[in-house]
Amino acid sequence: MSIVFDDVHFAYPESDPVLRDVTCEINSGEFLLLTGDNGSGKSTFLRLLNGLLKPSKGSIAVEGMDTRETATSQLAAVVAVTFQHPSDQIFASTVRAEVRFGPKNLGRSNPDELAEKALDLFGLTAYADTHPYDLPASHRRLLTIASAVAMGTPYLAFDEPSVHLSQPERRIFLDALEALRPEKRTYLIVTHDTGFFRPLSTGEIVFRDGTVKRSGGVERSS
Amino acid sequence: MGLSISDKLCILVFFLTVALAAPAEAAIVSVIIVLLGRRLAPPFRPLAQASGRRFLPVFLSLVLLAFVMTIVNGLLLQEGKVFIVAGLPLYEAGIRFGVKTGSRLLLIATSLLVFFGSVTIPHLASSLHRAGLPTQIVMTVLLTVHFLETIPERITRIFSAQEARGAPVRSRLDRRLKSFLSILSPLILSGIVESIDRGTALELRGYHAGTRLEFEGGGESRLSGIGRLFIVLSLIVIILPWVLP
Amino acid sequence: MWTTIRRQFDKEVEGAGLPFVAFCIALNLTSGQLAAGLKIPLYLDSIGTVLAAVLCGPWSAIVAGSLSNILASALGNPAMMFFIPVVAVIGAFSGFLARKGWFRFWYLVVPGGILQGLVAAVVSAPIAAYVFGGVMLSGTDVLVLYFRSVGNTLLESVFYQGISSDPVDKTVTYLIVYILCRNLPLRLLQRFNGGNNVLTPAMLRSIHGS
Amino acid sequence: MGPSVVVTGLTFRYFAASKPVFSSYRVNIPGGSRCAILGPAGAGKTTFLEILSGAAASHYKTAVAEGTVTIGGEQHTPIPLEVLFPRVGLVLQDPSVQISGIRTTVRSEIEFTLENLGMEYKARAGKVANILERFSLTHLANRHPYKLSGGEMQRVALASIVVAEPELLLLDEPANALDARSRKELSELLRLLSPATTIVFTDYTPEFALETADRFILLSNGTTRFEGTRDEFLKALSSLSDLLPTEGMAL
Repeated sequence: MSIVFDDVHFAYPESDPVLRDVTCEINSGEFLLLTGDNGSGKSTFLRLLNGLLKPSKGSIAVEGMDTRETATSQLAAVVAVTFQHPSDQIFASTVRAEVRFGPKNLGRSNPDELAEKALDLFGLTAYADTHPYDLPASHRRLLTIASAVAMGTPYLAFDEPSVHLSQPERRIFLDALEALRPEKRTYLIVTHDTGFFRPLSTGEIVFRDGTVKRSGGVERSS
Repeated sequence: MGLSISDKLCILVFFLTVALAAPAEAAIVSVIIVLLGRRLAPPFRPLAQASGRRFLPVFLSLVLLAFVMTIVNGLLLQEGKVFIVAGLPLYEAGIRFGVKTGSRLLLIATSLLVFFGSVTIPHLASSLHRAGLPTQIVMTVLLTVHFLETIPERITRIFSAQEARGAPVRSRLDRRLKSFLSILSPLILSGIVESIDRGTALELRGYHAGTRLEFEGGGESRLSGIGRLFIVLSLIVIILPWVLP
Repeated sequence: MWTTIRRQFDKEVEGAGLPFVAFCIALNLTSGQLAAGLKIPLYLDSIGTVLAAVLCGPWSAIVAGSLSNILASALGNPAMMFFIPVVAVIGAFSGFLARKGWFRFWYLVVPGGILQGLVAAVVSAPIAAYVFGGVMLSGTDVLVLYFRSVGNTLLESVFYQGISSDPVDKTVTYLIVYILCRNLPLRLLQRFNGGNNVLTPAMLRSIHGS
Repeated sequence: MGPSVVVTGLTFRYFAASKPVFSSYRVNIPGGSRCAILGPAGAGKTTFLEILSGAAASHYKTAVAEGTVTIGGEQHTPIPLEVLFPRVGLVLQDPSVQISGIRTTVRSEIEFTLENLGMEYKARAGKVANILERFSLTHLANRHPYKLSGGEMQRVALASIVVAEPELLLLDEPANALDARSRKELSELLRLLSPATTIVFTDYTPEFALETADRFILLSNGTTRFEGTRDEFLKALSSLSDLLPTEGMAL
């Protein structure tokens, strides 16, 4: 079980390529940090994972599914992605409803169970009936992470999840990741805050000038 | 030839008057004059490439609208002589109505298009401010322009975020309406929060209703001889039908 | 009278209102496109106007609606200029209903939306008939053609077309605005002059205790 | 010297029926100091700044407050009821929101503040030129305020408040989104402003505060967990790691 990038190029219309010659494999159970300067293609990489963007050349196989031929809603059942701005997704009037949105969309058999578990992991149970906008901003970020975790996907990809988290939330986040360890999910974390995630990471993908270099973990080339 | 925004407004008013008060023939001639003006008079050339590119499709769709209007009314307003064109019975009264309405609409729309293509909204708003448009309205327009610049990108981001959570974007109508809400709600919620913060920021910088502000840009807004000439011409167009038998 | 209107408007937008009215205009200009993009067969281009009416008041909504249409025509859709009277009436009418408390309960919102649709149809019919000759180059033209072909006058046909589509559109718009305002956290809601237009007596009690 | 801020018996609720953000809170910020208010999210830091600026009472009409807030000898009971600008200036967290969006150059953006205060053109020009110079913005004066880097935008936002010469300057998480270099520049600017201006700013990590402040308050759930000087704060820091991140800091 893996995600395989095979010679992937990506460019937005009428502009220079953001990613070139990306060939790498992400194996089940890894905890990868995606690092590199702003604009080096990390966020694009996340959008390619769940088919929001399609490669201009080359192919990406997520658990054997070619992202060019698979609907995002189908890929979303395998890869959960959070983006940088919590305000881009929060729309429900309670924290609980927000967390349940993902698993319900995906037609999971136990959305309530998944949601309650994620709320509990991220210390949000006490706020379950609160309006998301009544939470402090950093709890809202935890809420988007909890929403992704609740989707029950084998792969989780977060874009700068630790930014603007104050100390208690940082602790909650680490504890939650620790508690999720037995589930053996695969993590891809775009971050500048490498010191924070280093203890958990099994490897790193470094982005530079549109190319990637993978280190650590099991690197298998085809 | 330098024209202030006030002059341009007077010229716009003249063509609108022609559209509303003059016969259809005058309107058709005026459309051609407006089109020529857009090509030949530097002050009326489109400012931005985007508005230049948009002009032709919008103009052609307006011509099509006028044409369809003529045919439809020709078919349905069944009075007067009948012409058989391509097997369709077209009535004179209907065609007259269609041509008259169509050419008016075409003139109004074309002159608006040309006018707005040759000014920017912030410049227009600040010139009108000098002519007495309330500060609050100018502020609202400028803030709208600011929001309009950021909203499309925000919608794209929201779209991605919700699609990544499996929101149904391409399915049955009721579910599409639901996903419309799942995009609109974050947009409006974050928009409300941002508006409140912006309102707070304005107030924290001493802004209040009745503040006297100066808005830059728009250049000279005084009326020149050309503007006055067109006001007189507009008046003539209004009066003429009453004087002539 | 002009100063009275201005003072009313200033009162409605006191605090957060001015940027909010601007946001509502931007929302009007984009929500219609968004609905079209999702192939929803409704206009949904007055959500911002109604939102301004509920959270600020009628004058803000009239300003929001009118400026929306002026900007829409400036941005390449000149036909919108002719419908300024329609959006101004929508703003005034929904502001009036909001003040009367019609946005507090869904069972008032639905009839409110239907009434709003009728009002909009009455105001837009003469414009659609005499300015556009009953042709808008959109799907609704078929309806106008049908009504005319069975013997109605142009004005009647345009009006019938209006009352067959506007009430649905405005009811959905009203419901969307109602749901959105209902789901606003109190802390944001109370920042608006029209916050009380949404709060039910029960909600007010929960705020003020007792 | 900037005014002192004395708060006694402050209780503040957003709604009569809601949980208080502060209850019988008291704090004393000496005049002319650069005071950092630290603490995790939800501790009440932003609310505290809003109360001092007058925004809290004027914007939250449902809010209920008790106590006394004294700014430079001027007593407000219970809290300032209207925005105290230009005596007190508050710089909001997000510079892209603070910048008005209605001006197309940095210069006119800063001038906007003075226009609001009803200042004549001649008086404005000199003040704006002076503040541009002091904030190293002169070379950006004709640029669009939204087409600047994060650090530059933060400086414009700050300049647009400081140009009104507030005696008490409040900043909400000013270092939040800045890289190391911009943070240093900001720290430098703030140090130059005091002691003529009393400065109070918030943050949830201690780095920027340690570079900038001479007075430290740690807030948690609306109560003071720590209050003291730089040296005292450094000594106490290791015992505060439940509220402040200390890893990776060279102490």
